[in-house]
Order: sequence, then structure tokens, then C-alpha cells
Amino acid sequence: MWELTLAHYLTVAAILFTLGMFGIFLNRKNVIIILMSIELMLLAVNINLVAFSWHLGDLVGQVFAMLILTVAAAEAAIGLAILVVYFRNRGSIAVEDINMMKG
Amino acid sequence: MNGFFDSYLLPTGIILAQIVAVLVPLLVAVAYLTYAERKVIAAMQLRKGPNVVGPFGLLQPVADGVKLLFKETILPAGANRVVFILAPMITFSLAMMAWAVIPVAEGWAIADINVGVLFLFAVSSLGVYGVIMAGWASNSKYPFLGAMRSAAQMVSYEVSMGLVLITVILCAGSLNLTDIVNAQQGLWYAIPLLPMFVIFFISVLAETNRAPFDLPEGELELVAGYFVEYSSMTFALFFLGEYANMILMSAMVTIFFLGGWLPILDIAPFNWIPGPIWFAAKVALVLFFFLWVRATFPRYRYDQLMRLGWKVFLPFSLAWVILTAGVLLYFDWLPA
Amino acid sequence: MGEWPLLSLVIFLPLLGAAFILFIRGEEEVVARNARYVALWTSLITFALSLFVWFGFERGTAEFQFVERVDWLPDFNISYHLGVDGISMPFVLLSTLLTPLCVLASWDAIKTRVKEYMIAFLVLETLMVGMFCALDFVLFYMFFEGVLIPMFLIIGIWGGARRVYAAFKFFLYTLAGSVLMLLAMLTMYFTAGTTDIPTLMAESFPFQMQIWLWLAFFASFAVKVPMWPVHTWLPDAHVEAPTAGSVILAGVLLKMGAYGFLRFSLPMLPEASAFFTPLVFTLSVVAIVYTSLVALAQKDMKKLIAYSSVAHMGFVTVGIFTVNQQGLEGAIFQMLSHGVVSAALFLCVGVVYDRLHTRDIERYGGLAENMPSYALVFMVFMLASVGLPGTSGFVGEFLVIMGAFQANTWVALLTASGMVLGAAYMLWLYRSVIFGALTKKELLTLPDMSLREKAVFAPLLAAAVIFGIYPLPLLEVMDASVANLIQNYELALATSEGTSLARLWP
Amino acid sequence: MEDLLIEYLPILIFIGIALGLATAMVVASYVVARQRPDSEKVSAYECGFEAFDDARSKFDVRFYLVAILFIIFDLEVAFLFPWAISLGEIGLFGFWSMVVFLGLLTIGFIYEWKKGALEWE
Amino acid sequence: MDTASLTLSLIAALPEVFLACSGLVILLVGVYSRAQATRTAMVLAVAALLGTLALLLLGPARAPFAFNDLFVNDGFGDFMKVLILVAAALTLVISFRYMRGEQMDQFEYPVLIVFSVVGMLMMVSANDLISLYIGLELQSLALYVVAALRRDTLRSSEAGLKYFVLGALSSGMLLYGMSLVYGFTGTTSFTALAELFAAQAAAGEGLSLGALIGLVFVTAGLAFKISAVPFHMWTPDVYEGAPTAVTAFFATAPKVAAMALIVRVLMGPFGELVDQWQQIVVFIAIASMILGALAAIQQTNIKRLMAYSSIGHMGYALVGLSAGTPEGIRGVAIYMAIYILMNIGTFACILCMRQKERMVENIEDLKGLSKTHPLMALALAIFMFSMAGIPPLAGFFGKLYVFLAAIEAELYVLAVIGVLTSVIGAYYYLRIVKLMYFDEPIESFDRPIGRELSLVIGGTAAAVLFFFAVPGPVVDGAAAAARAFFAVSG
Repeated sequence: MWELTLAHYLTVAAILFTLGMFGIFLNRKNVIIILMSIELMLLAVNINLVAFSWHLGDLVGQVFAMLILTVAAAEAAIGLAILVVYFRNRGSIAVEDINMMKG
Repeated sequence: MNGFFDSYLLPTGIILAQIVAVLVPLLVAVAYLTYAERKVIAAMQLRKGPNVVGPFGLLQPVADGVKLLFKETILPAGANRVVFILAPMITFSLAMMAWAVIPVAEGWAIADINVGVLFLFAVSSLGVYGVIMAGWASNSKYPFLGAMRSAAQMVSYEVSMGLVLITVILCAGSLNLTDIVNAQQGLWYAIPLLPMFVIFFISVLAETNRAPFDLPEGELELVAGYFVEYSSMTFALFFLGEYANMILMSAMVTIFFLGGWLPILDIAPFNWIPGPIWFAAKVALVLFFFLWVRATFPRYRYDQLMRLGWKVFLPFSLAWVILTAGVLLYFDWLPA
Repeated sequence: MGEWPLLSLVIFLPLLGAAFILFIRGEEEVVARNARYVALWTSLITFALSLFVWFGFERGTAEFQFVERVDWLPDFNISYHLGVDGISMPFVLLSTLLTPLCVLASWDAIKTRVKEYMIAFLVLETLMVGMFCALDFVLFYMFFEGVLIPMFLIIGIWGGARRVYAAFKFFLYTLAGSVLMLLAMLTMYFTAGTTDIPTLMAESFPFQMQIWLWLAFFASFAVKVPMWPVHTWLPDAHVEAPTAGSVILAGVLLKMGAYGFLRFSLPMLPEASAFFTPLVFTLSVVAIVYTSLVALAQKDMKKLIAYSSVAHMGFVTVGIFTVNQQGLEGAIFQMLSHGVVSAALFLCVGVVYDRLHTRDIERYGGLAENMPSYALVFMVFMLASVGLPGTSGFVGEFLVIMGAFQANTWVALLTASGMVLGAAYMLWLYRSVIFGALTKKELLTLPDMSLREKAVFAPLLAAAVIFGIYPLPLLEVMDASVANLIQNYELALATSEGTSLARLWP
Repeated sequence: MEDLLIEYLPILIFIGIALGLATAMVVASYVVARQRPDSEKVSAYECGFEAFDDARSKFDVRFYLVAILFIIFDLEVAFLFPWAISLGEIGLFGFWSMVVFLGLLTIGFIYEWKKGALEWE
Repeated sequence: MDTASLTLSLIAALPEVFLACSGLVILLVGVYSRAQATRTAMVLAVAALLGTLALLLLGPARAPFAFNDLFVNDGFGDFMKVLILVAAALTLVISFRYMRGEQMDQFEYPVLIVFSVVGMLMMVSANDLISLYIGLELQSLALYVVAALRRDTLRSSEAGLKYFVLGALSSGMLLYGMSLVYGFTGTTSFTALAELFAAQAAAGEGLSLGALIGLVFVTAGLAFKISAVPFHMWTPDVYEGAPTAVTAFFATAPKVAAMALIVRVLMGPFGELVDQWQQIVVFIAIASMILGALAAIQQTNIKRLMAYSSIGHMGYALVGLSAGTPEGIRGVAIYMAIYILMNIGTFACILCMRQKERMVENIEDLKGLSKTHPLMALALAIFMFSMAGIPPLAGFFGKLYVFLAAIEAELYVLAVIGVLTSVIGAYYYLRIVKLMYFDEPIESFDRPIGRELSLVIGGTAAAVLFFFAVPGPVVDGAAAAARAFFAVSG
């Protein structure tokens, strides 16, 4: 059987992170998907941190991950709140509709 | 080949056997819980309950099952088919899989992981997904609103459940379920943590959408909540999942507050009875309470329900957490 | 007066007047009148104070005088360091002289926002005087650049039809040049560890660095002078600016660039200056010849004088880069003379423009008949501009050409040709405006110059004639400083002979 | 790491079986029961009349508020778990830290309460 | 951590603790007071910010390190904190009237501002990746909400949404970088990181690839926060969409905090790696200056213009950082101080742009301001010239100091590009002056503009105008800041 090494975790995290990034930049449909992509990125970071923490035998990484989880939740809450407010004004959450101000 | 057998096949076989050993009684229990419910409530309301199919109506659950099996599976036109089918399956599977960590007796757990409480907490949180998915996928107003309500309700009470668990953990000093039970050797937590026990029990009622919090099923307002559109086996899965959840929650109550498999008193006649029997008995007792409550209390209004959850249970359990921690710390009673 | 911070007083007195005007309240009429008087008196007092500088100035030494020094940004060894020498002192006087005249000249011409106008002029005076007195590079730069703000506003608010375009062009051109100077200045700071001008003058920089520094300085000063081909802002700015604005622009602001060459390029970067002398000569000669030809083709009086300014400043740059006594003194003298003469010429244009509101040469003709004193005044300045002996213009141009002959015959010849061309367009202008038959109807009723206008011209007239006949007081003032400058310059070239002279002009 | 993962293997298998069971039941019903859908049968449930607009329409924002509150408080619980386990080691300092933390949450909670986020009807 | 060191730590972070507690108190006061909640909360918030400032300047001596070295106090931090507090207090003061005029009767606004300021102070004092992150997020989360504060307008909520999405993205990048740095070095403490890199450099070892990638991600994430090109996309939209009072805040305090943070991170733990990040910062600086200058030219909305202007200004400030020297840090500090002054003044003027009881935002609306409001026009002209960097106004000194540092570090190309873009940038600043002074008024702004606004405008204008006369406080403070910074980190 193969061993699970640090590289495996890092690869998974990197893939997730990249997916998250692409989700934000390439997604043309729905803002919710962007929010999910952001969460994906943060989770990738957490995987990284926990993997490193395990690899280094150092707890700081896990403490960090814990804090990130919390902040991510707060961030998600605020993001959704803003999205709801936006939806009430705009009646749509399609990405291409966020064009009130030209970029 | 021998090595392969020893290191992979045999353990897997053992695990499979264990799983079957848990699942089969569980399913039977679920089936007969429905029967018991009808019987008990009938008795309380001075009726007879099911008594036609089989002796004392004992085959009634089987008949119900078969009936559902042969019903047509209706997929509403506007529904999202995949999610629609997936929702009951998830509800059912979640109710089952939590059992993987429940210790029926000392060492009698399929996976005695060291963060059992977290696992249970996580799995029971996931239950909301089944509900939301069902409501959303149906693409119909009643299920949608019903799902929103159920989800909000489940979520609301989950917070106080979490806080209650914290007090238990504070006392036990471990996240391992076996440890928690063992820590109740001298005193079941139901006694020192009585208010928490009560809150937990009530929260469990809400969490499982049971009376008096069975709003989603309030026939007059929401018809049948999030699973209006379901029929046949998909409906059965919800149904099974719900009852399995009840049993699961009862098991949790038992483990956290009623000493799990421990005998009432660690003296002669009681400790002759094996742990699993105690465990089952306690679970049955809690389940009886479920039914009793249903037969006794009128249904809550939705605002009352939310108020109870947020404005009463949450602050109270929060305060109690601090109180417990303070007391434990002050008297140096904390587990090492 | 030795104990008094005389230069600071001269610099900041106008600012005080400006602040005073700022707080004048009341009806528009009253405010305007009070603002005019406050501005006039402030600038007159400033001028009077600056006379103390003139008389207190010790001739025959190249030292900086009236030195004031206060720590300003001690971290960077930057101080508030003022002082004048023979080169800068006359310019202080020129600035303080022209400001009251400008105020007077705008007495009736400016009717809107008089308060702001006067404030702008007083602020401008502060900045101009400050620039000529500054002995610290950062301080110098502050004043040098600060001038842009009031001038921008003067052109933009009180200017002619295309004032916005002209103001922007003026501002951006000069800013673009001077920011590079800022970098050069910072580089020098890190090489020499100071921004003190006298110290920097004694510092010698490596040749390679000098080249770059010189180019950066050149970018700034060449625009300001202005040298061909970056002179294009000047005609626009002159044409659109109000009369007084043109006066200051031609009279003082153009000198700032040339002053920069004198103060920085030559003494601090002698080798690079020597290296680039051919470039400067070429550009100057092109400027003299080309802009003179362009001036010939002008129909707008102001534009014509503007182009003539470019040509005259070409003389100045030629003179500066000859780096000999005649050339340098001629250049400085030419600057002062041009400051007076071109200012006066713009005022002359202003006089008729105030009456007829056009500067089109074809609209005029035969003014000698009903405006005799105007014709006389105009003639004197026209001749001074041409460089007729006996006027200040002659002294400057003659000295420059003398110097140029020592440096390079061809340059001298071409420069001299500029004088001929200059005579051509100036005389043509004069003839078209003043002589001929007074046929145009609207010209018939034009009154001659008022007392106020005469008062404006009187000092300029005096200066142009007196210094034309008897230039010695001025030359005496600058003698020592110029000599010192040349001496240091040659010393620097001599010491660096082996390293860089090989690359110089044969 | 491996050992830790092995501990979870039964759970994985358990999940697989549970899902398999659920699938089996649905499929079984699909196979044995007669499927004869018609347009009335598959239309969305509505009280006697046709469904007239999209079911996934706007709903009360309070559900949403509850969701947000839940996230916040659930995470708070996530912090409490490790704290509760290690209270013995971190002692009074840990206790008071958590009191401060919960105090902050309480202030937030009071804010919500006063703002009416918890009011229904 | 025992009680004694906890007490010391709390004292070390006393200003922050005080401000955080005040924030909570204001929240409660706001939610319990029935009438005039907003007004009360605003006044209290300003008082709290000033109180914090007093504690910072006059309070008890604070230990250099606190909370197990998660928190650091040094001259650099103090200087930046003073800037942040002053900026926040002034922006609150100038938004008084706006809040009332625009029916933004939400007492949450000052509370959120206070919380975000707490976050900023923490950022500035962070000495560990974790505390950095927490501070940063505390700030950002509050700001996201503030941007979307006007729930009823589409523009505000859109601004909030954009700000949120890109802010969260940048946080994600920052975090990813942090996780890599942590993983490849084994520590998150700035002190330890600095020591580690120094030791590596001394031993002649190169930087590990992982840590380098981490550094790049961290830099990119931080660049987002200061809205430097190419991570600037959110700025114009957010500036335009957010309520003007909020935009005024966005343009000031958070910029200082983010700039302080980027300085702290790059000069502190990564101080030894100047060679690695210098090119990145130089590139970002150049790109920001160029874009800030060019893109602003065609703007018609003054808030958008200010957005591009701030992008450009961040570029100039980064010029100082890219030098990586004490002079550079001093340049950044001075630049930010002056930037704050100019921006607060400008936004105070923008907040006066009301016609018929409504806010107007078009640059064209400034036409002829010098006739209708001469003093305000004068002040705005001073700010514009100052932003263009014309001496003797303060903006010139800001540029002087950063370019000084760049020249000293021999970054000539950067300096030349910098000054040239400042000329291009001058164009659009002049355009505003032109509108005010050269054009005829169409419609006058409403009067009166309000005493507190006049005071702020007058005060900042005077400060910008007379900065040259008394540069001492700012320059010395910044010098002390830079010195302390280098003394602490090594």
C-alpha cells in the first residue's frame, strides 16, 4: 500500500485552492458559486495547515485552522447577508448582472 | 495470500459482521417503534391501536412496509430528480451511520473513535441537508416552506444541544463516548446536570421534529412538511430515517445523561444484567417518553418554538456552561 | 539692517499682504478697490525693502550675502538657507520691480475676482523672490515649482479664449521638466550628503553621473527658458495670459530657467556642461533663427513678442554656455534687460488691447496720430528689443556676441543674424501698428495713455535707457560672482582633463 | 496517521452500506411497483388549484437570520469543545478567557435580541 | 501564560482593549437608546477614538511584546496607529451630516467603524501571522458591511458585494501564502521568521521554493488590501458605490493600516529577503502609479476619480517600501500621514457636494465652485495641487521622501517612472481646479455646509498648506517610527 505523505495533502489543497480561484474568476453564472469557491479556498488552506501541523508536529497550524474556520463562518455569514441585500435590490444574483458600475 | 486474508479480508469481514449486527436490530427496532407508538398512544387515549394484522397487530409494520414498497414512486414534474431521490437516502443513511460510534456496552462499538461526540454532533447536524434538499428539490410551495421551517427549527435547537454537550464534556473530560459513560460510574449526569438533561431532551424532540414540535407535519398549515411530494419507498426512507433518528437521539440521551450501559446501582442484582440490556432498556425508556410527550402536549406555535429555542434555551444553557465550568474549577473537580 | 532677516522679509511680505487681502470682506466693489490698494502698497513696500538689498550689497565679492540659515528638515540636513550673490541679486530686484507694475497695469483691466487676482500676484512674487534667494536645493525647488500654481490660475482664470488649454500646457510642460530635476537633486543629495547649494557647488561629481544629472536639469531648465523645441507652451501661455501675467512670465519666469543653468548646471556639473555645450549652442541658434522667422509670420502682437522672447532667450543660453566673462555677463544683462523690455512690450500691447480688445496687428495702424506718447514709449522699447545702441538691449546682445566669438565663430555669426531678424519683425510690427494712415474707424477715438499707464511705463523706460547708456552699476554687481564662476568652472575642467576632456568638443 | 485513519474505516464501510441499503430500497420499489405517472400525478401539490408561480420564491428573511445566528453559535460551540476538554490544564486563565469570549457573544446576542432578529410573528 | 504576564499584555494592548470595549459599550448604548441612537453612537465613537489616541500617546508605558509575542508595540506601530485613529475620528466627524441627510440612521455605522479600527490597530501591531490574520479579518468584515450599509440602494449593496468577494479572495490568497510560509519554516511568529531567514542568509542557504511561493501569495494578498495594481479592480466600484461617508473612511484609515501591514510583513519577517520581494513591489508600484494616473483621466464621477487617485498614491507609497531601507519606511510613513490629511480634506469637500438636498458626485458639478464657495474651492484646490505633488504643499514632501528613498536605493528607473506619472496624474487634479476656477457655475451647492465640515476642511487645508513650515512633528515621528522598526526587527 502507498503511504500518505505531506505531498499528497499539499497537492489536494493546491488543487482545491486552484479550483476555488477558478470558480471565482471563470464563473459567470451565480454569485453563490463564488461564495462557495471562497469557502473552498479557505478549506484548502486549512488542509494545508493541518497537514503541515501534523508533519511538523507543531500545534500552531491547527490552532490557526481553527481560527480560520471561525472567521470563514463569519465571513460567509456576512457575504450571504450582503448577497441577500443585493438580491432584494437587484432581483437577481447572476454574476453578469453585477454591472451597475462599470469596472 | 494468507497475509492478505489476515490483514485485510478478516478485519473487513469482522467489521461487516458488526455492522450487520447493529443494523438489523436497529431496523427491526425502527419498525416496531412505529408499532409501539401507535399502541402506546392508543393506550393512552383508551383505544386499541393496530390489532388486525398478526397477533396483537404485530405484523402491522411489515404490512406497512410492503404496502409502501408496492406504491408508485412519483417524481414531480418540476422536481430536480437527482436531489429529489438523494434527499431521503441521505436522511436515512445519516440516521444509520451515526450508530457506527455508539457504544452499546464497554467496548461494544463498531468504531470507538476518540472524538465520538464530535462525530455524533456532526452527523446529526447533517440531518438538515436531507430536509433542505427534499424541500428544494420538490419545487413545490408546501415542501419548500416546510423545509425552511424544519431546517430553522432543527438548527435552532442544535445550538443549545451543543452547549448541553459541552457541560457533559466538561464533566467527563473526554470526547470519547465510552469514556463519557464510564465517567458516570458513580453518578449519572442526569442528576447534577438535571436542567441540561431537560433541555437536551426537549431539544431532541425539536431536532427530530417530534411532538410537540412536529410543526412540519402540522396538517392544517403545511400539509406534511417537506416530504409532501414523496411517496412509496422514498417516503418510507424519510419515515425510517426519522424513527431511526429518534432511537439514535434516545441512545445519545442514554449515553450522555443516563449512564449508557451502566446499571442503576452497581450492586448485586443490577450488575448481573449485562450492559447491552441496560442500554436497550434505557433507550426504550427514553423512547417511551417521546411517545408520552406526544400523547400529552399540544403542538407549539412556530413563534413559541423559536422563542423557546433562542430566548430561553440558548441563554440558559450558555449560562449553565459557565456555571458548570466555574463550579468544577472552583472545587477542583475537573477530570484530570 | 544687518541683523534683520532682510531676504525673508522681502520674500514673505507679499504673502502677508495676500493673507490680508484674503480677509477683506464686504461688497464686491469695495473689496476690489481695497484689494488693489493693498496689493499695490504691499508690492511697493517690498520693492522698497529690496532696494536695501541693492544698496547693502557689497560689490566685488563672490560671497553670498544677507545669508540666513535655519534648520528645516534636520534629518536630511536640509535647511532654510537664503542668500544672494551678484548673479541672483539683480533678479530679486527685477521681480520686486515688476510686481507693483503688474498690479498697476491690471488696475482697470481686471474686473472680475480682483481679490483672487491680487492674491495670486502677491503669492507669485513671494515665490519668485524666494527662488532667487534660495541657497538650498529643496527650498529652491519648492519656490521653483510653486510658481506654477499662481501662474496656472492667472492664465486659466483671467486669460483669453483658449486659456484652459494654455494653462494646462504651461503647467504640464514645466512640471514634466522639473520633476526630473527633483530626481537629479536627490541623486546629488546622496552623493554629496547635502542639498546646500554653496556646498554642492564645491562638490565634484563623477563624469558619468554628471551627464545624467545635467540632462535632468536640462529637461527642467530648457522647458522653463524655453529652448527650442520645447518652447511651444510659451506662445500659447503668453497669448492667453492677461497682460500682467505675460509681463511676469516674460519678465521673470523665463529667467528662472536661465538662472538655473547659471546656478546649477555650470558650477555643479562643469564637465557635463562642457560636454553638452555644442548641444546648447545648436538649440539656441536654432531657436534664435527659427523663432525669429516664425515671429515674422505672426499676426497676433502678443504671439510675435512671445516668439521674440524665445529668440532673446536663445541669446541668453548662448551667452551662458560660452562661459567667459563677456558671454556670461552679457547673458545676465540680457536677461535683466529682456525682463524689463519684454515686460514693457507686453504692457504696450496691453494698453491697446484694453482699448480695443484685439491683438490682431491688422486691426491697428497709424496710432502715432492720436496716441503720440504711446508711440514714443512703444518705440523706445521696440528699439531696446532690437538692440539699438544706447538701450539696455544692446549691451546684453553685444556682450553675448562678443563672448560667442571667443567660443565659436559660427555660433556668433548665427546669433548675430538673430539680431537682424529681430530688427526686421520688430520694425515691421511697429510700422504696422503705429505708422501709416489712421484709417480704421474704431481707432479714431482711442485716447492716449492715462496717467496710471504712464506711471507704469516710467520706471521701465528709465531702466531701459539708463542701463543702456550706463550699464556699469549692474555689471559691477555681477563681476565678482561671474568671475568666480568661470574660475571654478575652468578649474574643474582642468582637473578632470585626463578623464573626460578627450570626449569634449575639439 | 495511518492508525488514525484505520480507526475510521468501519465508519466508511458503514456509510457505504447505509447508502447501499437506501439505494436498494428505492430501486426495489421502483422495480416491483407499477410506474404509471400522468400529468396530474406529477404536478406539484397545491390546494385545489394550479401552481401559479415558482415555488422557490422569496421567503421570510428571518429564516436567513436564523441560519446566520446558527453559524455563529455553532462555531462558538466548536471553540468550546477543545476548551472543555482541556479546562483542567488551562485553569483559571482559560476559564476567564472563555468567559470574555462568551461575554462578547452575549453582547452580540443582546444586540440581535433588541434588534428583533429573534421575533417571529 | 500567568496572571502577571497577562496583566502586562493587557496593559501593552491597552488602547486596543479600550477601543474594543468602547465598541461594545456603544453597541449596547445604541441598541438600548430609543431616540437619537445614531447621534449618540457617533459622538461616543468619536470620543472613544480620541480616548484611544490619548491612551496611546499619554497612557502608561507599554511593553514591547505581549500575548506571547503575538503582539508588538514599537514606534512604527504607534505612528501608524495615531494616523489611523486620527483618520477614523475625522471621517466620523465629517460623516455626521451625511448620515442625517441621507437617512442613514444606523447607529451600527460608528460601531462598525470602531470595530474595524480595532482590527486595524491589531494589524499594525501584529507580530505573528495568526494575529495578523485576525486583525485583518476583523477590519475587513466590518468594512464589508459598512460598504453595503445603505441597504435600500443597489449601488451600495453592489459595492458591498464586490468588496466582499474580492476581499475574501485576497484573504484566501494571503492565507494560502501564510500556510505555505508556516509549513516550510515551521513557525508563524515574525520574530522567529526573521531570525530564521537571517540565519539562512548567514549560512548562505537559499530560500526554499515553498516559502518563496508563500511569500508571493502573501504579497499578493496584501497588495489587494492596499488596492495596488493588478489587484485594484474592486477599488473604483467600491468607492463609487459605497455611501460617500463610507468611501471617505475607506480611502483613509484602512489604507494606512494595510500599508502599515505590508511594511510590517515585508520588512519584518521577510526583511532579509528584500531581494526576493523587491522586484514584486517595484512592479506593483510602477503599475499602480501608471494606472492611477491614466485611468483617472477619463473619470466623471469624483468618487471614482478618488479611487484611481488612491491607487496611484499607494503606488507612490510603495516606492518608499521598495527601497527596503529605514529611509524608505520613513518615506512611507510620511507619505501616508500626508495622504490621510489630503484625503480627509478632499472627502470633506466631496461630502459638501449637495444640491437641492441631494448628494451629487459628478466632477462637472464642481463647475464654478470658486464663485459660489470661494473658501471651499480654495481648500479643494490646495488638496488637488498637493495631491499632484506641487511644492510647497504637503503632497510634495510626501513624494520627496519616497523618491529620496528610491534614489538612495538606486532604483532610478522606478523614480523616473514615478515622477513622470505624477506629471500625468497632475493633469486630472488640475482638471478639478480648472472646473472650479475657470468655468462658470451652473448650480450652487447647498448651504450651509456645516460647522464641523468647515472646520475639518479648513484644518486639513491649513495643515497641507503649512506643512512646509512645521514639518517637524510628522517627519520626526516618521523617522522615529522607521528607527524603532529597524531596532525591533533587527
